[in-house]
Amino acid sequence: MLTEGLVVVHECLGAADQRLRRLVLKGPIAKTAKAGQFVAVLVQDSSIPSYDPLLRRPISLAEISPDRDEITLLYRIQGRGTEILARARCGEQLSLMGPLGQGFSLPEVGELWLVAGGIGVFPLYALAQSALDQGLNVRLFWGGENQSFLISAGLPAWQALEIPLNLSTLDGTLGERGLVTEQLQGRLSELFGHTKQENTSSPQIRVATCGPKKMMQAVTELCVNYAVPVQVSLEERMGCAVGACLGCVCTLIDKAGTLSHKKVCQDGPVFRGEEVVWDGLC
Amino acid sequence: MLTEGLVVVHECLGAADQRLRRLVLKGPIAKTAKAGQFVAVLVQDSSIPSYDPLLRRPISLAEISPDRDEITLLYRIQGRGTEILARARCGEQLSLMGPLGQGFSLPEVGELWLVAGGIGVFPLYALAQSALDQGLNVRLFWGGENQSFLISAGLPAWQALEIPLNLSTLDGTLGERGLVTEQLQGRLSELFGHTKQENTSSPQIRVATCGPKKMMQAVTELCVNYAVPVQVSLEERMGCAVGACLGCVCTLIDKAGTLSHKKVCQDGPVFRGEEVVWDGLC
Amino acid sequence: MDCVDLTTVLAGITLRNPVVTCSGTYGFGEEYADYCPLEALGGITLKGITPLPRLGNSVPRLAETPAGLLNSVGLENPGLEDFLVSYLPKVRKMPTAVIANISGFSLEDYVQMARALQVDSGLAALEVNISCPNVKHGGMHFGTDPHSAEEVIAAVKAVTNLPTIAKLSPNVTDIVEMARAAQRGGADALSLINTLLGMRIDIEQQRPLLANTFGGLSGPAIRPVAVRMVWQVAEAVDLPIIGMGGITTWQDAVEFLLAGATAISIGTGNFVNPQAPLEIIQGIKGYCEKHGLTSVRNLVGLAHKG
Amino acid sequence: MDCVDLTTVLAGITLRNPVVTCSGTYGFGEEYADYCPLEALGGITLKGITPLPRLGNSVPRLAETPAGLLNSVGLENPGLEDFLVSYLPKVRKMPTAVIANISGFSLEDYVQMARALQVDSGLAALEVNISCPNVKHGGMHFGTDPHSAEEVIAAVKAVTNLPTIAKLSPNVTDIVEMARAAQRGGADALSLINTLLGMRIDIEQQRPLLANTFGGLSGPAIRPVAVRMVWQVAEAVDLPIIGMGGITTWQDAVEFLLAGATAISIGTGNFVNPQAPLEIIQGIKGYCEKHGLTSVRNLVGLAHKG
Ligand SMILES: Cc1cc2nc3c(=O)[nH]c(=O)nc-3n(C[C@H](O)[C@H](O)[C@H](O)COP(=O)(O)OP(=O)(O)OC[C@H]3O[C@@H](n4cnc5c(N)ncnc54)[C@H](O)[C@@H]3O)c2cc1C
Ligand SMILES: Cc1cc2nc3c(=O)[nH]c(=O)nc-3n(C[C@H](O)[C@H](O)[C@H](O)COP(=O)(O)OP(=O)(O)OC[C@H]3O[C@@H](n4cnc5c(N)ncnc54)[C@H](O)[C@@H]3O)c2cc1C
Ligand SMILES: Cc1cc2nc3c(=O)[nH]c(=O)nc-3n(C[C@H](O)[C@H](O)[C@H](O)COP(=O)(O)O)c2cc1C
Ligand SMILES: Cc1cc2nc3c(=O)[nH]c(=O)nc-3n(C[C@H](O)[C@H](O)[C@H](O)COP(=O)(O)O)c2cc1C
Ligand code: FES
Ligand code: FES
Repeated sequence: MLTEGLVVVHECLGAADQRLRRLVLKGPIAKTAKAGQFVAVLVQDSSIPSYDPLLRRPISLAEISPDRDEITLLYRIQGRGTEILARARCGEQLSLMGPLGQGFSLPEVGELWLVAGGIGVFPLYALAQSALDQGLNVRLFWGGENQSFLISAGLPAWQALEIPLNLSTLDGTLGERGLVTEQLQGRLSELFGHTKQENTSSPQIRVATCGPKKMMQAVTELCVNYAVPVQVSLEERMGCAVGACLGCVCTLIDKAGTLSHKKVCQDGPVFRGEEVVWDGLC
Repeated sequence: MLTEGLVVVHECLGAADQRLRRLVLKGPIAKTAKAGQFVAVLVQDSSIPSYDPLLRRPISLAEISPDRDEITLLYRIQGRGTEILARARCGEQLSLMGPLGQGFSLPEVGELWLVAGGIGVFPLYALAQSALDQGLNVRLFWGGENQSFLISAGLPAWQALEIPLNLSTLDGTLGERGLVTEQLQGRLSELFGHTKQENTSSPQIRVATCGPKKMMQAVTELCVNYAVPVQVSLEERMGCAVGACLGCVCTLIDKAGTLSHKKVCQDGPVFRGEEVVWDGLC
Repeated sequence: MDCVDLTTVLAGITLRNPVVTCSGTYGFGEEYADYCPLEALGGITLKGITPLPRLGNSVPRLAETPAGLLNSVGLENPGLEDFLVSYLPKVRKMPTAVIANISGFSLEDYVQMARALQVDSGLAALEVNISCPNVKHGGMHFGTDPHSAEEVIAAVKAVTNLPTIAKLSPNVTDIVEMARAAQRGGADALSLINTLLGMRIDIEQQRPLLANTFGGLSGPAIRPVAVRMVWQVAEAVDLPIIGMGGITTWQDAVEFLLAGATAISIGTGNFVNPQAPLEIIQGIKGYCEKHGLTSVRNLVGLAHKG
Repeated sequence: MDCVDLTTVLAGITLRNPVVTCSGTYGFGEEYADYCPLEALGGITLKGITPLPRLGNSVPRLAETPAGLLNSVGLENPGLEDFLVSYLPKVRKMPTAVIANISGFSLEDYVQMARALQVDSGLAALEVNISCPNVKHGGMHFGTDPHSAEEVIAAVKAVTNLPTIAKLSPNVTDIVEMARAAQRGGADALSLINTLLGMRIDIEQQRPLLANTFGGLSGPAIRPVAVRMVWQVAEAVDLPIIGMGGITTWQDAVEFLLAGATAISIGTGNFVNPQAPLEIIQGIKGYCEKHGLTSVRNLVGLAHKG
């Protein structure tokens, strides 16, 4: 769907030096969207069309409020596209394509562990909300640079969900010092012991992860070891965002060992972790 | 000189549908500039550099206030460049090159007739001010589409100068119906009779003109007929605006009949009308 | 009467209007269905296919450049067989003219595909891509050597009854020579232009940004080159042209028509605005009305007459 | 120690830094003096000259395109004789390396100019423009045919003791072949690239926007093509390269150095920001510091090694 989103909130998220922004858009997308999907935003300086940047920017849905017809996008200013996006003012309309992609699938019952690296936490918030609505137990593992980052990037909102949080920072200023995967590993081995197993009698756990590729790969390896199903949300540079240009492929491998390409925009961005070929070359 | 101009006034000039703007910039240019010179303005949406449009826009100085360090630019929104320029807000800095070009030369004594077509009147205002400061008699011939245009494009400011005005409009809604050249012709023949002459005893009149090419050509032909010196302010698409790219040439012919190219940006934009080859091909 | 006839005729096919979409940017015709109804379009061109399936190049495959896009998809496609089985049946039902695009690494490749694609397949025409710059061997050769170009077009013509469109590469010294070669080979029309070969370097990583080093440059940046090539070929060769390269607005489209294109095609522009084709059709219509033209066909090549 | 050696050596000339300005965009060296002190620059390249004076093409000569500029100046210049009398004496006093740029319509044209321009003229080098696309006869021929290119470079080399730089046109099928031809002719260095041939049509007037119909496309739009050509030539030919085409920021400049250019040249970028050369020199220095490089020469071609 090509639609306009009215900017109702556009504000700094947390400390200014984190360059994070919260953008709330009013429009029809909220009615049909689900967690893990994204929109392709035209980043342009107002009404005068420009080719600079040329392409739309994919941004995940961090919150979906069908009742208020609002979606929330959280993003970091990292380049030209987001820098221009950051200038949109309240009352302006942004051109959006979406909701795009397939999103996460929720288990019927059991526990959902979210594993986030850095701003990979953003799409997991919408997922946490749906999971809680559905009565699932949710736990967040989240690693970031330092305390300032975690607080800026939405920790208070996560705390408000009243779910267990396992936080790590690289410098130890909040939570444990180290990587989020270490906490995940700790928790997994607490539950399942130190060896690989297919113990179906232990709690029904599913993992959903988003963050740097290397981190998601490590998360997937851990999960595979413990036979825990894992969904990963991939990122790739996009052209069309609807599956038409083949710009955004990732490589999957099936049980028979056959490699295939899938489109992150249309078949993803969420995939089963076990199927992803992480080094990407084929 | 490459310098910044602080936007101190940026407002609609006259009726909105005329798409005219008045832009006052504070900066060092006012100290050295003279009437007929111009600046090359970088038209960009604020701080994020863009290549769209790529080139600066030449805009004439419509008012020069060295005491307040201010220059005034008047322009019509006609394309992408001016549309983007129109978005500059008070308090922003615009990148300017200038003052550029040679400007008008003022006679020591006598009468200066300004002949303007449409928004060609803009640079003539600064010229009128200098001429009046110098004690010259100034008269304006100005033709435009209709009353609304003339009033929007600065008629009140001209009236405030308390100089004789000969106005024409195409539809007769203000001044005489017809072309500005008809009024000029009328006035010239009143003074000098209907024949060509080199009557040096009649009042010392000089003409300066700016407007559409065809109009300036007609003005020049009239002036040549009556042996009245005429300065014309040419326009041409510019690349560098400093004489380095040869993008903006015009063709001149000297008394011996030799054709040469001059750069509108560096040698002009003001030239002696008699020397201009109007059809431009050589 | 301000009613404008938008239909146009190209290589014997009548198009509802002169607005087509480019190969490789419009998938197999279904991906943009939510954004732009197929029945509104003059036609669509399918993703390029090859005899065997191809996984294409590694990612990153895309990089933005000033007013442009580099891509190095590398002709990823399901291959001829799967195309015939899984895609062609849908093509028959599409409410617009569908052009297949074929790429190959040898004369035999092209012949094999052309033989399998005939009028009864439901296709409107065959676009022979002799210009894809992403494939290390093959593609470039046909696209830059006039003799090979002629040969491959002639071979295709010999085995298919579909109208044949030769899609030319801009990465040549003399586009007119290539167009003439395609004409000698029997091409019914020409598509101009494919992408310009370009690259970007990631200055932090100190290596090429695209996994494949080089990519094809498309988008508004290349429009002046595309318009020039359409103009040159229109002056020299008597074949209808589908003009493409950087079209995002109706003004761009009109520029190509005035330069001598009979139809125009939108590629990268779809990514920016998935409704660009619709807006462009409306814009062309409005332009014709404003200029008192009763048929869009009257626009074609008009700027040459001035 | 964070001191970076910016000097670079090109065709036997030592440049203060690798930042030069492009022929045709920097006049005869004085026009930008108020904006950019010559002594800060690695060098400047003068407007192209021909044996006889030329008035060039009619106006309009310039047209903007997305992230690009079309020009059809058509080699307007005062001619060799006036150049020697009126301009060369000033060149001697310029506090930077000055490169003359020569264009011709026959072998003899080039030879005549090369003969008149020797080391004792105060010039640092001679850039042989075999690529200007604006001249209806001559220019393109030398620039697109390897044999002629070799011949003209050899003829120039035979009569001048100045280092000779061959400036190549991008409007060719195979830039490497042209570079090799220039090398065989004895070129000491290569300038890459000149403008891409393009055009625009004024859709209201329904005629080409430039009086000359075609023009040369420069500016950021062509940068991906320029970087690609520098990369390809750097891989294949062992001559220093002056890289140019769309450089407006230091990041762009670094991209060319990493691709294999020994120096870079700024053309259209000066029009946007007349202090671009200064900012680019600073930016390159900062980049070297950040990456722990003691000499800018260490940057050259670095992206090939990855
Ligand atoms: C499915 C998906 C969801 C995303 N969700 C978010 C989000 O919720 N919040 C957020 O801050 N960012 C998100 N991103 C990344 C976001 O699209 C890029 O961060 C954004 O494009 C930043 O680049 P820029 O435009 O500022 O930089 P530029 O330098 O202007 O970007 C240059 C090019 O690189 C591409 N690019 C840059 N970074 C990335 C990246 N990480 N992934 C894919 N393409 C990239 C851009 O799209 C553009 O084409 C998401 C990306 C994808 C694919
Ligand atoms: C010496 C000089 C003084 C000028 N003074 C004024 C002034 O005081 N007020 C004013 O409104 N305009 C003035 N102009 C014209 C002004 O530069 C253009 O009107 C302006 O560029 C409008 O185009 P745009 O950028 O909105 O249109 P675009 O469509 O963005 O312009 C496209 C290109 O055409 C060029 N261009 C368009 N119109 C003209 C023109 N008439 N002359 C030269 N180049 C043009 C632009 O510079 C640009 O390169 C002056 C031009 C020159 C050469
Ligand atoms: C992502 C992408 C994939 C492409 N794939 C093909 C292809 O398979 N076959 C082909 O002939 N052209 C292909 N092209 C070229 C386009 O069809 C078109 O010729 C070119 O992009 C210029 O048009 P544009 O500037 O409107 O995109 C591709 C272009 C892009 C951007
Ligand atoms: C207005 C203009 C005039 C030019 N004249 C010449 C010339 O006389 N000789 C020449 O070799 N190149 C000439 N060029 C080409 C430039 O030197 C340069 O190769 C090209 O513009 C690419 O660099 P850029 O994108 O930085 O401008 C000219 C370019 C422009 C824009
Ligand atoms: S972005 Fe085009 S297929 Fe995914
Ligand atoms: S604009 Fe460059 S010489 Fe006048």
